[in-house]
Amino acid sequence: MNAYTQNEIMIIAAARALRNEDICFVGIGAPSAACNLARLTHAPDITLIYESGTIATRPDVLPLSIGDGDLCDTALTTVSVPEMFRYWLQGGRMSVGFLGGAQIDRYANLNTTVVGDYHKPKVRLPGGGGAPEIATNCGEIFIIMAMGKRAFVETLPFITSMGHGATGRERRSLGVKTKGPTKLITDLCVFEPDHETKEMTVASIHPGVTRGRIAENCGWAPAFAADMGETPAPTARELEVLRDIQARTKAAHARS
Amino acid sequence: MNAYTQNEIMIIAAARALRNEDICFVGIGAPSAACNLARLTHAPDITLIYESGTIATRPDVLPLSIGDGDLCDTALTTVSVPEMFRYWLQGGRMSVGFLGGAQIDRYANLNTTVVGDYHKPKVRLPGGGGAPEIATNCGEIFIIMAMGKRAFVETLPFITSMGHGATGRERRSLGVKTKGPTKLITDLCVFEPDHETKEMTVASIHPGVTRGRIAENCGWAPAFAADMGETPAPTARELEVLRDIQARTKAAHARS
Amino acid sequence: MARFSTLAEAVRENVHDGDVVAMEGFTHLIPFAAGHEVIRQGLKRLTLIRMTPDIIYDQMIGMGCADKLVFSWGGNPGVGSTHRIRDAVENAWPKALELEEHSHAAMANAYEAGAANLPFAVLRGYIGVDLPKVNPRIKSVTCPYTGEVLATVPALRPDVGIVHACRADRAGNVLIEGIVGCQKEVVLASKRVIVTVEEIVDDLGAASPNAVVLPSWTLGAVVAVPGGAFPAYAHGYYKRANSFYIAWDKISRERESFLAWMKENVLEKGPEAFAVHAGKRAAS
Amino acid sequence: MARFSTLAEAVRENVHDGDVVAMEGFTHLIPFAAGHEVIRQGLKRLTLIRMTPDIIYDQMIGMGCADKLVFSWGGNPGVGSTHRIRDAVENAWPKALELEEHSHAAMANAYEAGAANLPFAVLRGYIGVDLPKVNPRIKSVTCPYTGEVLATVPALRPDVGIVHACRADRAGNVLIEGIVGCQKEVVLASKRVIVTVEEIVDDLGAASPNAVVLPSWTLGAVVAVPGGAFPAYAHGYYKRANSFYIAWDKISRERESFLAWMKENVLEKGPEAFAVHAGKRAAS
Repeated sequence: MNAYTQNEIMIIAAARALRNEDICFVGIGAPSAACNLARLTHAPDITLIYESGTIATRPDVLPLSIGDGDLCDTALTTVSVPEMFRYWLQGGRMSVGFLGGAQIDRYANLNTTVVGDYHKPKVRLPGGGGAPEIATNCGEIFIIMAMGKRAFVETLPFITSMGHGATGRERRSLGVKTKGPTKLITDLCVFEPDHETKEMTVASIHPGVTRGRIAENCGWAPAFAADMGETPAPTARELEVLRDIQARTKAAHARS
Repeated sequence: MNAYTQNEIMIIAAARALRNEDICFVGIGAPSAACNLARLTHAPDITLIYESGTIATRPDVLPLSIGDGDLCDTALTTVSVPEMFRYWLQGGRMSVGFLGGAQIDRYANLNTTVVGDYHKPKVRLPGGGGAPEIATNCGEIFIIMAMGKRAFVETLPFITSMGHGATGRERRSLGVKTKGPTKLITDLCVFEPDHETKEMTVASIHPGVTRGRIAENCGWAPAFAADMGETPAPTARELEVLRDIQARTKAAHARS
Repeated sequence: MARFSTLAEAVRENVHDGDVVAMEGFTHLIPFAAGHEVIRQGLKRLTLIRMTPDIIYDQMIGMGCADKLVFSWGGNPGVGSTHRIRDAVENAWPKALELEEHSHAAMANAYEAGAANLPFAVLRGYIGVDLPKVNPRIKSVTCPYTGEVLATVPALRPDVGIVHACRADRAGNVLIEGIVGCQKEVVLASKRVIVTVEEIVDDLGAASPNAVVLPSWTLGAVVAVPGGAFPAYAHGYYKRANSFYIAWDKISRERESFLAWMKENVLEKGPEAFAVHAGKRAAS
Repeated sequence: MARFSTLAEAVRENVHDGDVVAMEGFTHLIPFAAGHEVIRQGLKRLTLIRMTPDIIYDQMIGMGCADKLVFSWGGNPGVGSTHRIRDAVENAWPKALELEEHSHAAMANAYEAGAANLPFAVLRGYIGVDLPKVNPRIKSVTCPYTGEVLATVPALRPDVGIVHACRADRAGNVLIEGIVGCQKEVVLASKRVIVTVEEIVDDLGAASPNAVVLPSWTLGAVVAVPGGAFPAYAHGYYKRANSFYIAWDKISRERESFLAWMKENVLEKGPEAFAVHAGKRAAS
């Protein structure tokens, strides 16, 4: 078996969730790594779109920002930001939106706005950016986040983007027809929503991880699916491609 | 004195109304001839914009349609039609809109929609196209039309685009801040709105034309301004440039 | 994802009797070849949408394809009337034609709203004019900040959008250059899309990173029809046949001459007949 | 009509204490040189608008230029926090900062509405989230056709819009290529406009008829500031200095190191200091 870090299996498991035919709206950071890994392995024709307006981009290194020059240079075409949000995101063109977040709750609602009171914040986070509309306008949502009790919380101080809502029933009651978060990929396991309650439920555990370790790193008592399986370990090829692009990225960012 | 036709003095008088610094939204036909004549004579830097999206175009021949290839080939840039109507026309970027029409009333309201009842028309005309919004979103409006009792009518069957409204007071009452029609250039004379009533009033008569001839070709009793003057006759240079572009245009349209 | 096909297949699979069909191209890149195929397949009861229903819709309406026309300016540009449309409106020949009439600004905004997946568009328009009196689809909203009342039109979401473009690459991505009109909006607003192109190439050769490119997965059928925009034009390929627009006035003025022309040039021909117009490239 | 001037003149004539100022550039073409000039001229009480208030607004807010920030994502992209903005929000240093917070979609639509001379924008957004509870500017309208309730935001109409672009021609027409962001919208939405460019050339060299060109008469001051987007980048000129973005995290973390850096690199420098970054062209 190949040695790998928990961060590596998280990105690799996330990449596997993507399909060759997906049109994916890519968040920066871990989502971008997962999406490009998918493109460089099992999903060579996947269409990656960044909110900077770059459509069908094929960056050689991972961008540091959402609008690095490499994204435009390798794109099929680049549109304005208003057009990106109006015609492409709101237009319902994305099959998947890939998000990260600072905090998440059991219904996969996300907070990237504030810790503490909004008007007197303990910690002021970056804000929502594209996430509020990505969450409702993409066909489904994949979320990638490392577990920990400060990140996986019982109650969010602020809902920046809606997952399945405060009770798991809000998408339907608000008339939202897209699926919302169908996968939450972490460093320890993969969650999927329960069919009935929409609570994010552990669907597969990464090799060597215990239920106890997942529970210790979760701010609520996590549910485990009856048919829960084990996440397949990263293959040598997946690790090689991931490490290769990360090394190229590090070298490129140090140079520029 | 140079021999000229009434149509020629109409186009030349219309061209003179334009200023070098104008940003002009150009209607097809006689307006297009007048605008390009202005550009080729006293207003070399005038910006001509056609609703096809071509900005700052400098066609070598007069286009037959609003979107001939020559307009794009000689433009500074070409934008989409939705952008043209949203950012450029509605955005308030045009100092002048230049319109023609099938029928006009004393307040310079225009009809290009129907003669007779809208639902059972005697004659179905082309419709408004860009005119309804040109009429209110441009800084001011110049209209070019040959006189005649079927064109200059007491009551319009249909208001396609607003001039000064049914009573001359509608622009203000509807909250429209642009000036509306400030010049109506015909083959016999030039009308301008009366300061008080906004009724289109003869401001200058073309050389050799009588008040009687104007009245005979007008469906209402036209008012003549107290300080009415005579339209200066076309200069040799104006006639030469106009005839030259018309000849080039005719040759080009026969060829293509 | 775009599928390459023949024009006959593309129309057969995507256009059905009674559909709402938008064929766009603002003077430039008008999908004439596709319009002729719709006529040849004898499609009926269409609602035809087009900002400028010029010769292409004159032909389709004259051949009885449509029950309704949604438009903002109907005429033969720079020449005069579209006689077949007038004959349908004034005399119900070959059948009655319902009109839904807008301004250009409203139509452009309605396509834009369709592409943006909004149910309606807001514009500063239709002020002091009669069209809202005869078109009940024109309504208004009040700005929640200023109290200003603005006009609205419903978004256009055609069943089928049909456009002609410069070229496609082998993956089915399509480039449009020059007067781009509202083609991008029509494609993105429509449920199904047919694009005819001048040629299919290895590399689109888009000269600017911001060129108007429609990705393959926004399209349905892609069909190579060289010359397919004639008598309109294709930027970089061939010029507008202004002389044909002038000639059409005479052809279309009488029912008999119109029908004879359609029989000879449409019913008895196929899309390959357009290729001769693409051949004028060198001369343009 | 655009007027060529120096950066100091352009800022002096167009930006005043208390103005509403939008400086845009979505990662690409961020007007850093202009931001530094605003700091040097000691402008105060500005309302700063920007979708992504990253290092440029971290610097301006850290130097006390602003009373209010209108934004949708505030951070150092891919690196972490904008420490000076956080210090202003969390500790009112150097002064309190009021926030008006939106989503990207809402901001983009608000600029679009500003460019289109509409008082508000409609979007299918803000569904099921908390931002409308804390931002009273987010309201709604009901579609007059479907009854659907949609979110609205007021149009953005800044007093001054400031952008950086690739190049201008000698008439003052400006070309933007690559990631064009919302620069066109900001320029068209603003009452006064300053554009800094990499170079002034005889011919824009726009490769496509549909390239993003801002005509001279939509602009105010045009100023050549080679390298003026550093540490952001200019398509075709120089690359993004990702290493500077990473370094800024340390520089900006403490007030002292921030002030020392600003003194040495902004207060004691001028726009000509950016030229060294343009010089990297060959290497990119």
